[in-house]
Amino acid sequence: MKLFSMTKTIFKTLGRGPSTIRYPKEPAKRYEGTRGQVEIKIEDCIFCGLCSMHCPSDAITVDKPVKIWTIDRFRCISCNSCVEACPKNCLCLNNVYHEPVLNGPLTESFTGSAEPAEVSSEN
Amino acid sequence: MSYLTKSPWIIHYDASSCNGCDIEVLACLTPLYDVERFGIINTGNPKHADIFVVTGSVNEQNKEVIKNIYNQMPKPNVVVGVGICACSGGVFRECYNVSGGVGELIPVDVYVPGCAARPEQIIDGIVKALGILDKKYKDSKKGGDFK
Amino acid sequence: MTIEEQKYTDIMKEDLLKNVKDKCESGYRLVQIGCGKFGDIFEINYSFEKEYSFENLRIKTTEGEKVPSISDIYWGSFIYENEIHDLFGVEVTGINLDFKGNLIRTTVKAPFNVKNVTKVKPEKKETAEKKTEDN
Amino acid sequence: MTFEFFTNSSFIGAVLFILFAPLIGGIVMGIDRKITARMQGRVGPPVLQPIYDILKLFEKENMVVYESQNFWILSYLIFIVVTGVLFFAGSDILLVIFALTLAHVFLILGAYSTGSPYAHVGAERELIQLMAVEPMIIIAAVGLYQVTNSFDTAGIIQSTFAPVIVLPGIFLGMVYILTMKLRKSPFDLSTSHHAHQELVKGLTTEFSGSTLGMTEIAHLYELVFLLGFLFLFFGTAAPLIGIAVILIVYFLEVFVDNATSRVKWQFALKSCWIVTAVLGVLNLLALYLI
Amino acid sequence: MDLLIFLILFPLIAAILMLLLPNGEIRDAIVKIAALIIAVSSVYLFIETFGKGISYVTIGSETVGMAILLCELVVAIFIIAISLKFRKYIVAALAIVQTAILVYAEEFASVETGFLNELFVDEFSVIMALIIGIIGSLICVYSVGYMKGYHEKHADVKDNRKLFFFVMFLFLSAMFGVVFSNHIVWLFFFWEITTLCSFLLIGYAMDEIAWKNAFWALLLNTIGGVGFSGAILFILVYSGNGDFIYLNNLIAAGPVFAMIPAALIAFAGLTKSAQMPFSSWLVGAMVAPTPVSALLHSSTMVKAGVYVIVRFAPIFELSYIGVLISLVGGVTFLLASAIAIGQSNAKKVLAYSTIANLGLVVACAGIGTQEAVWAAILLIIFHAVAKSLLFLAVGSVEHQKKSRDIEDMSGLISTMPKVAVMMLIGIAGMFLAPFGMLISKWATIHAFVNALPPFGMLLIAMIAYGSGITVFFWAKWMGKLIEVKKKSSPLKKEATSPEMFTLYCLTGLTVITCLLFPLISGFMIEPYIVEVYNGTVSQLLSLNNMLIMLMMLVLILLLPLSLGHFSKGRTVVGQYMGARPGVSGVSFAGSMGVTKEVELSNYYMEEFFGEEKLSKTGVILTIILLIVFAAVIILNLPGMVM
Amino acid sequence: MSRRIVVPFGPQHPVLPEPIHLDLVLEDEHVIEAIPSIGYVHRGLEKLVEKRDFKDFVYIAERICGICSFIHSVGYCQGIENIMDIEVPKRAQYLRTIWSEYSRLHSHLLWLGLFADSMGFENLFMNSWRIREKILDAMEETTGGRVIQGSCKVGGVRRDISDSKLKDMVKDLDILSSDIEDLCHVFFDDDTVIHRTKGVGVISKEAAYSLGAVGPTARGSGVSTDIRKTGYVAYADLDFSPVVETGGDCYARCAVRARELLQSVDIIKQAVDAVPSGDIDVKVKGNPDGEYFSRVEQPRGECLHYIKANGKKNILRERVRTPTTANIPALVKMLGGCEMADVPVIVLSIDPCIGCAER
Ligand code: NFV
Ligand code: SF4
Ligand code: SF4
Ligand code: SF4
Repeated sequence: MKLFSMTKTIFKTLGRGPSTIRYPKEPAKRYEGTRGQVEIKIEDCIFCGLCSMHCPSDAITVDKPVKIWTIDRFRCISCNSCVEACPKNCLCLNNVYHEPVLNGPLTESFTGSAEPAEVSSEN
Repeated sequence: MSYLTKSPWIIHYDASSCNGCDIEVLACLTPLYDVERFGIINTGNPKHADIFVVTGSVNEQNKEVIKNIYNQMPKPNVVVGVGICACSGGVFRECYNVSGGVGELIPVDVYVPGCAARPEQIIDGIVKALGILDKKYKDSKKGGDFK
Repeated sequence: MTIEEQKYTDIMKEDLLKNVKDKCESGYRLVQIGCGKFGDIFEINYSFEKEYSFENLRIKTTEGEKVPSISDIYWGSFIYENEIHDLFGVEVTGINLDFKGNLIRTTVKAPFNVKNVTKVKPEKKETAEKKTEDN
Repeated sequence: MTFEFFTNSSFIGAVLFILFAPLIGGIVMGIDRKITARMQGRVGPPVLQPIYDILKLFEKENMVVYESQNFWILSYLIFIVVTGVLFFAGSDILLVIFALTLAHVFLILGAYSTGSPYAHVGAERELIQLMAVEPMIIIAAVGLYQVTNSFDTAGIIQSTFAPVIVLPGIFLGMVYILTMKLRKSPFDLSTSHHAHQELVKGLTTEFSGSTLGMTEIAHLYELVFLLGFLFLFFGTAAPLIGIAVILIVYFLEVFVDNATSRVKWQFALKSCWIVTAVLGVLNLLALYLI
Repeated sequence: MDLLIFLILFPLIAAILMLLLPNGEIRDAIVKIAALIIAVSSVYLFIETFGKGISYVTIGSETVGMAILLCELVVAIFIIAISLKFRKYIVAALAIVQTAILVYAEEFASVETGFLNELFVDEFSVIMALIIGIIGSLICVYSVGYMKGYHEKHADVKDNRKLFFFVMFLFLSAMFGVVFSNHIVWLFFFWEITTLCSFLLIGYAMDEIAWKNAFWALLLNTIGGVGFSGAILFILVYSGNGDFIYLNNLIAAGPVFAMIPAALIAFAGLTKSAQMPFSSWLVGAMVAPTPVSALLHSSTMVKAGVYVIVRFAPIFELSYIGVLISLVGGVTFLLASAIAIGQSNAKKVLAYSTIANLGLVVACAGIGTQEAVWAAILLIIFHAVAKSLLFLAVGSVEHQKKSRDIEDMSGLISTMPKVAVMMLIGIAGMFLAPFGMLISKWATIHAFVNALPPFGMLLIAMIAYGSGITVFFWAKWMGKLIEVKKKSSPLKKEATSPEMFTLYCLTGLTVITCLLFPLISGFMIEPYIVEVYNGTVSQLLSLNNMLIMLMMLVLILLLPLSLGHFSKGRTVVGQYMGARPGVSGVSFAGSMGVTKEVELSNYYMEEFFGEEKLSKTGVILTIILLIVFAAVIILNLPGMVM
Repeated sequence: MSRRIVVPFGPQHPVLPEPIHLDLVLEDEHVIEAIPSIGYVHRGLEKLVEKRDFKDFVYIAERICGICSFIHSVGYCQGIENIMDIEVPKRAQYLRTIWSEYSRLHSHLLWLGLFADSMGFENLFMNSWRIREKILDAMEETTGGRVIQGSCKVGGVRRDISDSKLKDMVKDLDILSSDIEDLCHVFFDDDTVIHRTKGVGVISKEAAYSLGAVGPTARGSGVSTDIRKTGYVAYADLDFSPVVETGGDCYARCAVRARELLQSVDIIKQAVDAVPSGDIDVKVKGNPDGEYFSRVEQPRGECLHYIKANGKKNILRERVRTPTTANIPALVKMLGGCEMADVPVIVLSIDPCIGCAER
């Protein structure tokens, strides 16, 4: 029918049932390769600052003297650039997205040589 | 719970985003994510909206627009900034025309970081916003802020 | 993979209209007009294409000089000319749809004309706040 | 078969309408949204969503451009209710139609009174819609009269046979009009339940909070009234068939809503008038032949 | 019943007085007093005759009869002379024809007419008299204020207010004459006077276009006059005796004899009530000062046209002539309404709506059933009240805003709240339930369903479409009035006090007639119908429905109280401007850096409702109908020869 | 007295996913005048080249726009590579081609949905976007990002796709194309769609050409221009011809895009069949020196990245001329004399991407 060309699609869709993922009841789709957040193995970091240099968004600051590696999650665009730049392979991108937060800025600092991570902003 | 949480209508405005977050917000409306499950409708009209979803950063021309939309939304309302552009200006933070995240202009209640933010994340953000909406409503009832 | 041949013709500003007219008459379409500031010189490229053959006319101009609009020849050129005016501060005369600096309003006037523009943070914030109060 | 306004049965009809129409309308609308969602491959909102929406609106701040807009909308709501009450109390159907027009004029004036460009265009379009549907409704009333010899809904509904048998054209015409009355695509010109495109929210652009809530309630009342109007074509002679047909018609409306794009006003007006002329007027004239 | 004579003569005397008095306070005062007297006496007439049914007055003097004939000749000569002077030869020719017919009929018809019961009064006449007496004189009062302003503004127009008021009162006098005459020649005489008066008033400005339109009106009305004199000729030639020259006898004679004269008079009525194809004169009459339009449209002139048609309605019941008349009315109603959509000139909208409403009256009268006549009379009443209110309100706005354009009335509610509210009531009176015109429309639909099938259904279709169209153009006007873009403080003085007084009165009347409508119907219209249809009337609108209407009306009157509630505690924000409002007013930051003011105009949809196209259609359709009409008459003629 | 209605259309408007403003002057609903204004999303990212290493700038280039992100990165990288005479491995070129076409599919489906929405056809919008999610899934699985893929870099690509995955993708596409065909059928045949699109916003072939329209906007008017035909990345090896329609109206533009969907599926299939094995990137040494106009075919048409560098780590000038910019003059012409209801349809018919246009 010319007038209701949509008919077929509509009934197909009706028959197939909703394609909705019932998130949050159901878990979200996730792929292995998804670029999520930057994680650091701070033990391996040598504070060379390459990651910071190559970060297109200036999300990383490396304070060499005091051995603090800081990332601003509100700036990170999950681009993988730092990961590629790191000579020690101590950075990686996981496949989990950051959850929404109530207020910023959202920086996380890691202090070198196995000291416990410290989170600056509540969340 | 107030009914506000059962029927939050949103208005979405693209400040200066790259469209990435933008289309992800739209994708939330579409079958795969279908936020209408929560009663969410994209109204496109500030006067009907409860949740202001902003993507992108603030620039010279759109700051009046954002302010105006915010001012035309009846209370109680919440603002959700989606994408790191809305959070901090993101990768464009240092562009001459970007003055930063939306928070510089209007009070933002929930930030959804990510570039681009995923639909699931946006849903999470809105769900989080509902709690705030409810709280704002209850507070206002106590305070008798508005009718 | 093929690499496109790059053709440039440097011309004088005075000859611009004549050359563009030639291009138009021989059936080229206007691809773009793009400006760049290198040193003190504004370099303006007029790109044309005809059957996948891509050619450029290039003129050079300096601060304060006026550039004639080609919108009489290519109606659609206004969009590029306004843009060049707004971003580089190059004055283009006789545009058919002259937005008078309102096509793209920027915080910094003619940002591409300024060396190393970064945002002038504190001062700009202040104006932003003042604006907000005005609203 | 004349109707007495203050008799028990009409009084009950009126009270039932006032009390339950929003609920029924809300549920119908909710199911509508659910089916729509399914047709789009989505899960859709809960069935009671329209009612939540309305309750929410009353929790919101009432933002106005001018205070007077609320007055018009209140009048709109009241007269939609009056329309339905008259209808379900068994009153003169022409009177019901006029009350409906009055109600809509109030809505339109409410939109005009805001002085806003989108509401203005919405109001103009609503007027066009009003103009497009009015002939059909009047003709339907006259057709029902011709068959049942009564202008009172109380009388019409007790007709000994279902009027639709001799009024098929008029019934179809009414179904056509219904799309416009329900503001469904392709005729959701002035405002729409979905995000409305070129007009933002058209008519209701400037309404917020309780004002918008009132228009939504009015929609629900109107929905029930319109379905009731369709039921007249079956009456007590064939009530079950009537209900079944109305359900089918409503499903079709949802389907059409999903299977068409919005048309332009020229087409809307023209098509409604032509449908009225072809299905309505010819049906009326044909009544003389039988 | 000297009162009848008084009502005819008193305005005449007042008129002559006007000619003598210079402009100034005294004249103004006298206008007001005279108006008051006319109004009071028409009310007195109502009280006097209440419940008495029909009564006749005999002058019985041949001299008066002769005088009337003489005056008739004078009028004719005047018309001929002035048309010759302005080289309007067709008008002159038509006037000559019509006078010749009349003289021939008077002199050579073989019957003695005698002088008996020349005047009469019944409920219908009283209703008409009330309309003329109250509304007509209110308009005269209004003119006092209006004309002063008019001349202040139109310096180029010669101040001829003496003549103006003379003609105004003369008009009232003639109208009383029309509605009280039982003798058809008398009726015709007064009829001609109204034609003349309207000619003079339309031409008041005496500029080119005023004259053009005045002559156009004259031309079309003399065509009707020819028809009218034809009717007289017919009566005198074909009737055995002179009895049928009396209206009551003619109507009592029934369709067998009366059909043809009734049809001819109805034809005259069609011209006078500006039905298509003759409607153009009424539109042209707009050039006159606004009170003139109000007078022509509401209480005089066009009402004379429908009056005679309604009078003869019983003759038309279930006849083809009647159907043809109805169809002319129906087509006029539909098309004139449609044309009104495309107009933005307030007076033009009003003019077309008048034409349309009269079309409805004519349609009802053509149907001729009891219900139809009932509806027709209701229509006449409500239309007169609401339309005069609207015209005068437009006139006052025009003084303030220097424009008659509806677009310029945008946000009137904020600048001229009082006039705007009254205008709103007037407009509501024209098309909304539970106000007057709508009650009438309702009655009309009831009447049409029982009309001669299948024409009844055709008329139903017309009214169905027409009422949709009506809603459109009135509602958009209302919208314009209340569409406030930016609040501004109201004017101190919205109009002169005579103007305001008149407006208040008419607004009151609009509401009161609606409230009292069951009484009007029960005590005035129904008895008349019982009388002419010799029998009982069926319940036209059930009591229930009237009660509901009243309740709705009360509800509407109460609803504004809610404004008080709504004025507290609302957050006021500006309009939605695509989120880019300008700094002030209803404006927005537009392209190229300019701040643009929002403009809001109504829709006119000229591709659908273009004046030219629709007029042409209407004229063609109605001319076809009239040709059929003429054919039917001619076919019936031989049978009549006795 | 004029009967004008002046309406601000945008920048915030539900039909516009992105801000653009029009001063609409109407009479009844006829558009008398429509003057656009843009600049609401201007960020000035071209200027960032002064701060970022040319290799890192690709992250910014792909954030010019989240819809045509991938092809932007291709355009940018290609420019740098050509200046520096880098020979990009064949496999990388093929992968770039495949992703480009995926990106086109995603963009066109997105557009079809928005276009349907602009004329009030909600179901069609939903169904288009439902299909689009499948494309996005494939994108995310292979590149790691749904809309910002970030898989193209100077000298090649970042991630490889395994051959088995490629096969699966083709299989999925086969299933998808039947859905796509159903949708296209609606766009081609449905009466109400035709009512809204046929004869609306007509622009003639000559006008389209001289106004410099590109992409589907030009092809809808019968101008056969498709930069893929210049044979960048792997297009030279693949067999396809530009989709051209001659109507010049919204319907034709819509038809072009709808047919391009199927064309893209076909190109992907060809590419998957022909993809060679090998490296996916080469090492990039040194800095670029020179200038290059790099042209790529975006979903919306020809996109031009002009790069000028002087051997430093920061290049001198990067100019992006996006297809939307080029189509704006045509849009202005189309809007004259339409109906208000057509405005969103016409605006969307050029598939405006303001993020691209203003950068
Ligand atoms: N296609 C595309 Fe772009 C680019 N370049 C265009 O205008 O989408 Ni955002
Ligand atoms: S590049 Fe790697 S090693 Fe160097 S500072 Fe960054 S994380 Fe540490
Ligand atoms: S992922 Fe990109 S943006 Fe984030 S820290 Fe690493 S380089 Fe910076
Ligand atoms: S956060 Fe990223 S994807 Fe989102 S708008 Fe900004 S640059 Fe685009």
